Amino acid sequence: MKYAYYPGCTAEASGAAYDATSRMVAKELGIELQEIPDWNCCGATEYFSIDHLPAYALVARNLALVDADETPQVIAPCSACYINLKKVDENMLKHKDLRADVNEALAEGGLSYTPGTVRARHFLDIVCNEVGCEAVREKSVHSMDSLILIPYYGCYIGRPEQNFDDTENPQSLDRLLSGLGAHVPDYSLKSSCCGGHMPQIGMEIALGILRRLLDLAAKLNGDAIVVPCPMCQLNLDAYQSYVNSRFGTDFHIPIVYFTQILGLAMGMDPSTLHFGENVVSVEPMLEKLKAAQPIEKPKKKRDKKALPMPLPLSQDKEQL
Amino acid sequence: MTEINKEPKIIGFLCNWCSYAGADGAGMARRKYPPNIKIIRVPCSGRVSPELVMRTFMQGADGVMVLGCHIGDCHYSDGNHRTAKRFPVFHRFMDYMGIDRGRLRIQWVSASEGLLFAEVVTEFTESLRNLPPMRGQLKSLQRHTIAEEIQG
Amino acid sequence: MSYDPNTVMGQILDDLPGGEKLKTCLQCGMCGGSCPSGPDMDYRPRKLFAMIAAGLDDKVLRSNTFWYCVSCYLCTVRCPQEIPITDIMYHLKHQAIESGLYTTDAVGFSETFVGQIENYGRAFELGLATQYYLTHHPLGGLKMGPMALAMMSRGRLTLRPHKIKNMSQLKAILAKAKELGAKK
Amino acid sequence: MKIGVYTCHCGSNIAAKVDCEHVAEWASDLEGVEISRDYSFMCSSLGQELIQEDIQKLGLDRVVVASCSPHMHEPTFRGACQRAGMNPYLCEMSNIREHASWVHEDRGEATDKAKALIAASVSRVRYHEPLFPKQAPVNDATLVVGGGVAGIQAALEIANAGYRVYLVEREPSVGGHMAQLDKTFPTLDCSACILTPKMFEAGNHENITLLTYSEVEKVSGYIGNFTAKIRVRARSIDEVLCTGCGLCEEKCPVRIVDDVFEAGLGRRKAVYRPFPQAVPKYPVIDREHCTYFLKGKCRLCEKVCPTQAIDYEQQDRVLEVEVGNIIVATGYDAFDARRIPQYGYGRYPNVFSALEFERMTNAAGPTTGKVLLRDGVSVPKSVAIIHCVGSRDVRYREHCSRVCCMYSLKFAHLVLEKLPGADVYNFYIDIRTPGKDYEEFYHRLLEEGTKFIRGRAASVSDATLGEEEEGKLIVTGEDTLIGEQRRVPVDMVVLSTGLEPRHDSHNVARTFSISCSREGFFKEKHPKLDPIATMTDGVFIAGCAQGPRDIPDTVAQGSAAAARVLSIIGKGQVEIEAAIAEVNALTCVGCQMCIGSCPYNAIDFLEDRMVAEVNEALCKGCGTCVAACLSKSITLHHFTDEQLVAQMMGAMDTLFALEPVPMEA
Repeated sequence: MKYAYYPGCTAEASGAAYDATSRMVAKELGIELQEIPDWNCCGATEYFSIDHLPAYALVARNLALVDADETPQVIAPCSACYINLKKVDENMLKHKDLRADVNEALAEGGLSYTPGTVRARHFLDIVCNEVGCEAVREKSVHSMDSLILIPYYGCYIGRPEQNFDDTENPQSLDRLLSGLGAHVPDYSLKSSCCGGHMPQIGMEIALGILRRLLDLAAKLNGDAIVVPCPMCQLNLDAYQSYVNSRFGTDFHIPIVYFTQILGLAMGMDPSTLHFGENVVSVEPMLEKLKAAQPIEKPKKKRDKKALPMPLPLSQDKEQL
Repeated sequence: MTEINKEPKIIGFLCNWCSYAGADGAGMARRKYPPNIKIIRVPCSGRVSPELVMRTFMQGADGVMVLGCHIGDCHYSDGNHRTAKRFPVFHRFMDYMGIDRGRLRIQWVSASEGLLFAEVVTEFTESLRNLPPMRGQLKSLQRHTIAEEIQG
Repeated sequence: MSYDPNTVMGQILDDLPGGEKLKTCLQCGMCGGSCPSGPDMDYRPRKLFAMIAAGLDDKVLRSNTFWYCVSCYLCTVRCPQEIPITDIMYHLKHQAIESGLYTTDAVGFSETFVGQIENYGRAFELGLATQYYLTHHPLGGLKMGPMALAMMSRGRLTLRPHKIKNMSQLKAILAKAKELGAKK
Repeated sequence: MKIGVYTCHCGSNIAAKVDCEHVAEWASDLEGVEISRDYSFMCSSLGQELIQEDIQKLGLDRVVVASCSPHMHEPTFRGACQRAGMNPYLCEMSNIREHASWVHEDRGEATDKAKALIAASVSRVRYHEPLFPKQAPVNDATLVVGGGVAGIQAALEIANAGYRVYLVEREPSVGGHMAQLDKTFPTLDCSACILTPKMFEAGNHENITLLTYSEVEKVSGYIGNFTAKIRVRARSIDEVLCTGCGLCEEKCPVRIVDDVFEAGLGRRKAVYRPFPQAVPKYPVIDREHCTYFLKGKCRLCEKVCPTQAIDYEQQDRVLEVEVGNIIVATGYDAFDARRIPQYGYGRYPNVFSALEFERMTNAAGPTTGKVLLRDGVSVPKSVAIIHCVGSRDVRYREHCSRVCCMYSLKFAHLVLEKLPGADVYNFYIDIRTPGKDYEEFYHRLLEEGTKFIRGRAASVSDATLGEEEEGKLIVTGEDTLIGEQRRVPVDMVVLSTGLEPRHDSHNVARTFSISCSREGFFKEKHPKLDPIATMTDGVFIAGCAQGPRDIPDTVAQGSAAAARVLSIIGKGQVEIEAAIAEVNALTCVGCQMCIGSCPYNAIDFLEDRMVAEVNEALCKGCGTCVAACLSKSITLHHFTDEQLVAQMMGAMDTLFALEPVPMEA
């Protein structure tokens, strides 16, 4: 499996751990990554709001730099990069005028892009749906059964439109982590927003949002929150102490990338998995993993008085 | 250079039960569409013989629409299955005659699809504007009087 | 009903694919109820849409609502009328800048960010933070100190910006795109 | 030939876009036109008299009325002609309202189009021939499909008039959704108390043949003379021997969740009656869950049955019944709230659907009428009711389900009645109370202290903050009246799920040759003036199968459908379509292409004469055979080649004549 690879700006700084472990995991899973030569920023959530067409041209330059014949799909580990690449490709395909304008701009740099030739994929999508949870499990050598892992997807898995996972209640990360043996509770805030750029423009709101996420994770006794997005990681990790001092809470929940968990499961040395870059220490989680005390899953006893509960839609065989 | 046809003339054969009612629905909802189509009511799209369509072209119609119920919803059980099978063959005949296939539109429009009807008619009318007038196309065209035409 | 193309509503209807759905807003409040940064907005999206419909353009463009939008798309996926709310927020930011009516300094963050991209081709987090805080929140920046320190000590903030190699190419592309965009 | 042309203004409906006076004047020059008039309302009695007078005084032999759709007024104008002594088939309509004035902006364009349509009709009507419909007797039995309150009402009305009714119900008992409800708004009378007597009457009426656990598989024929194939599924119970004592049900060891009658909130046995007042009283064995049918052993019910009524070998029966009319009253499906994940139904135990809550408050339901949380023990102190779940949302159902506001108010009342002091919140977009005494009920709820929050609830979640919220569900939303986000912690959430078409409504529509509207409810003949009839004569619709409505409206529709049927039965005769096909035996070459094309097998091949012949009783006049005939030997009366070609040419000639520029250089 060979894909083009778009690391995104965070790969060079705040999200270096994600980039590094993504590459390590990809190698182990037999995924060849071909980094886009001289890629540029995707504009994040800011550029589109300031100026429409340059934002499209900016992203399209990256798509134009992909050798579409060799790698018709591009992996982005960052959720924001992923939806920007996807949105630009899809809108250029849909809107003729946009396609013409963007290509006219690209031509100034000697480039062109035919929409539909490069499909953007999130790395989580590739791991869950191309490699498959089963194949990942086969590669894993350490069970995660001593850990309670909180799957936190953030906004862009399944939004703005349903793609590889559900809009409101995504499941791929849940399945991946349970497949590795971890205890994965139903984290109802799994696709809530992490605050995005709010720490920069409205700290009070950002802290409120983060507190809610951390509070529920703590209530579920999570040993770590597992994320597929560097923005979510940054906000939950770097501002956790701010939440504590603002609200008088005492959260110490490590925020780890799903690639780091995959690395652990596949037997990579923790010291190579960039845990040292976390602001909130990952040590307690790693200790627990070393001790390898499986968590006993509470047995479900049927309460005779209890009323029947509707099955989730996914388990209802009659609903197709 | 092809001549631009500003106002294409369109005859629509609409089945009474679905498409004609759908066209009524477009009216009840006041959905606007170009006035080029003139509707002729038939009991079923299966009633529309290729010959009838051909004669319509020969009278200088720039486009013909045959609209019926969706497959499975035919008022006459499966009369429209005949329509569905007949006209692909007729398209080949049109090729032979040198009539652009785009001049004949077969479409399923149900009684509740007034909006779809208006959309289809608008789109079809627009597409015909890009074709030259039929009348100029039929070099050998001899327009008969009604009586002559009916006598065959 | 048609709208004057010079109004906020008119511009959304004309420029934004799917923008015409704005006319179908039911004022149900699903967007406002779902918005993570709703509490600090001057008006929640629902109210903003009512104000747009009422033609209170000045008030609309001066509000902080769209600057506080975190682009989480929750309102968009939940809107019962399928109004592309997040895209409308982007559009309103654009309109606010064009008209010069914005009062919030959130625009500073976006502009700082964009300025970086135009100079380096990539985002440079430390530079972004310093530049943004120095110019917009000299005191707020102090509060960010501990976080920046923690990040830097873990190697997560680089001191120098990464610049792409072919900056001249990117600049040419962006310049052309701006020129084309301005024509519209 | 003397043709009269009548152009209708329809008030301003046509006249606003079509210059009717001008059109009428223009039409008077068309070939064969004796008189051309325009009039404000042709369908009025004065308008009709105008036509009648002209026929009699001027000796008209053809009439063209240019007005609305023939689906609207063709019977009207045909009737006028007939009263003046003219064969009704010599009248033709031009649709210049639905197909011209209502759909075109430009007055000139609409006027020109009207001219072309009228010219086409004038040209066509010259080739019309008088036709004489044959009469056929009406079978006075009626098939009613669906045993909810609409079907029961219709069946009783017809049966009480003295005619046979076959009442077919898919479930083991009649009663439908109404039987599941507890109280009915706004009077709060007990649903079972008012429905049970009607159910009993339907089950025991001498003129009603009740077929429960049955489905109609196929319908053929036409108004007055339908044949329906009904599959009566095996109950595995001998109805002659069974006394309905219920011992089998009591002893059955299998307990499964009852998704139908108890809406998933309660359980039932494998041999069961859905509820104690079920009609008929006989249980059924659910073969999908019965241990004997699954594993080959158990037979406990057989052992305990005092009358040896258990019959495991029973087979489905297929009945064929002949009826003159059909009423389809198949009801609705409740929206499945699991489709909206952010409301947490199926995720959080204490989120309930509306039907679950109905069963909960019902004294005969799983909690004997107590309002309890899912654990079956705890009593909620606060309840949030979320309106419009699945309704008024283009991603699910765009329509307003009409009953949810009112039943939500009823729920609020019931909570307050059963749990005084509880906090009840209604998250609503608009409170819609269009019914007698409905608004008054809303006012009563306001007095009772229900809290109303105007805003569609955004989400329900278990993400609580702080101790006082522990264990609660958090409902979030915008209170749009104060413009603030609200975060309401409650113990219980009830989702006011909307009404949607039956999941199989399209298949049912096909069975009865009727059609569905865009959203899937059955389509009526006319939304205002004929909401009961369908495009297929003799097939009527009633109740929620046609669209969401409450009980009084449903009952009214059931009665209305019965009235329509009774008027046809009372007449005793129906006219059989005269516009049918005929083979010209002189030119028929016997190729038999027509035979394969006929959807009704209505064409026979006469071996001796080597020609085809149309069976008049079976032909429905679709005309597919005409298009298939290679030797042009088949004529479809009233849609002959001559008529259609003349109509087409009339239009084309006018179009060319109206064209300002000459065509060819």
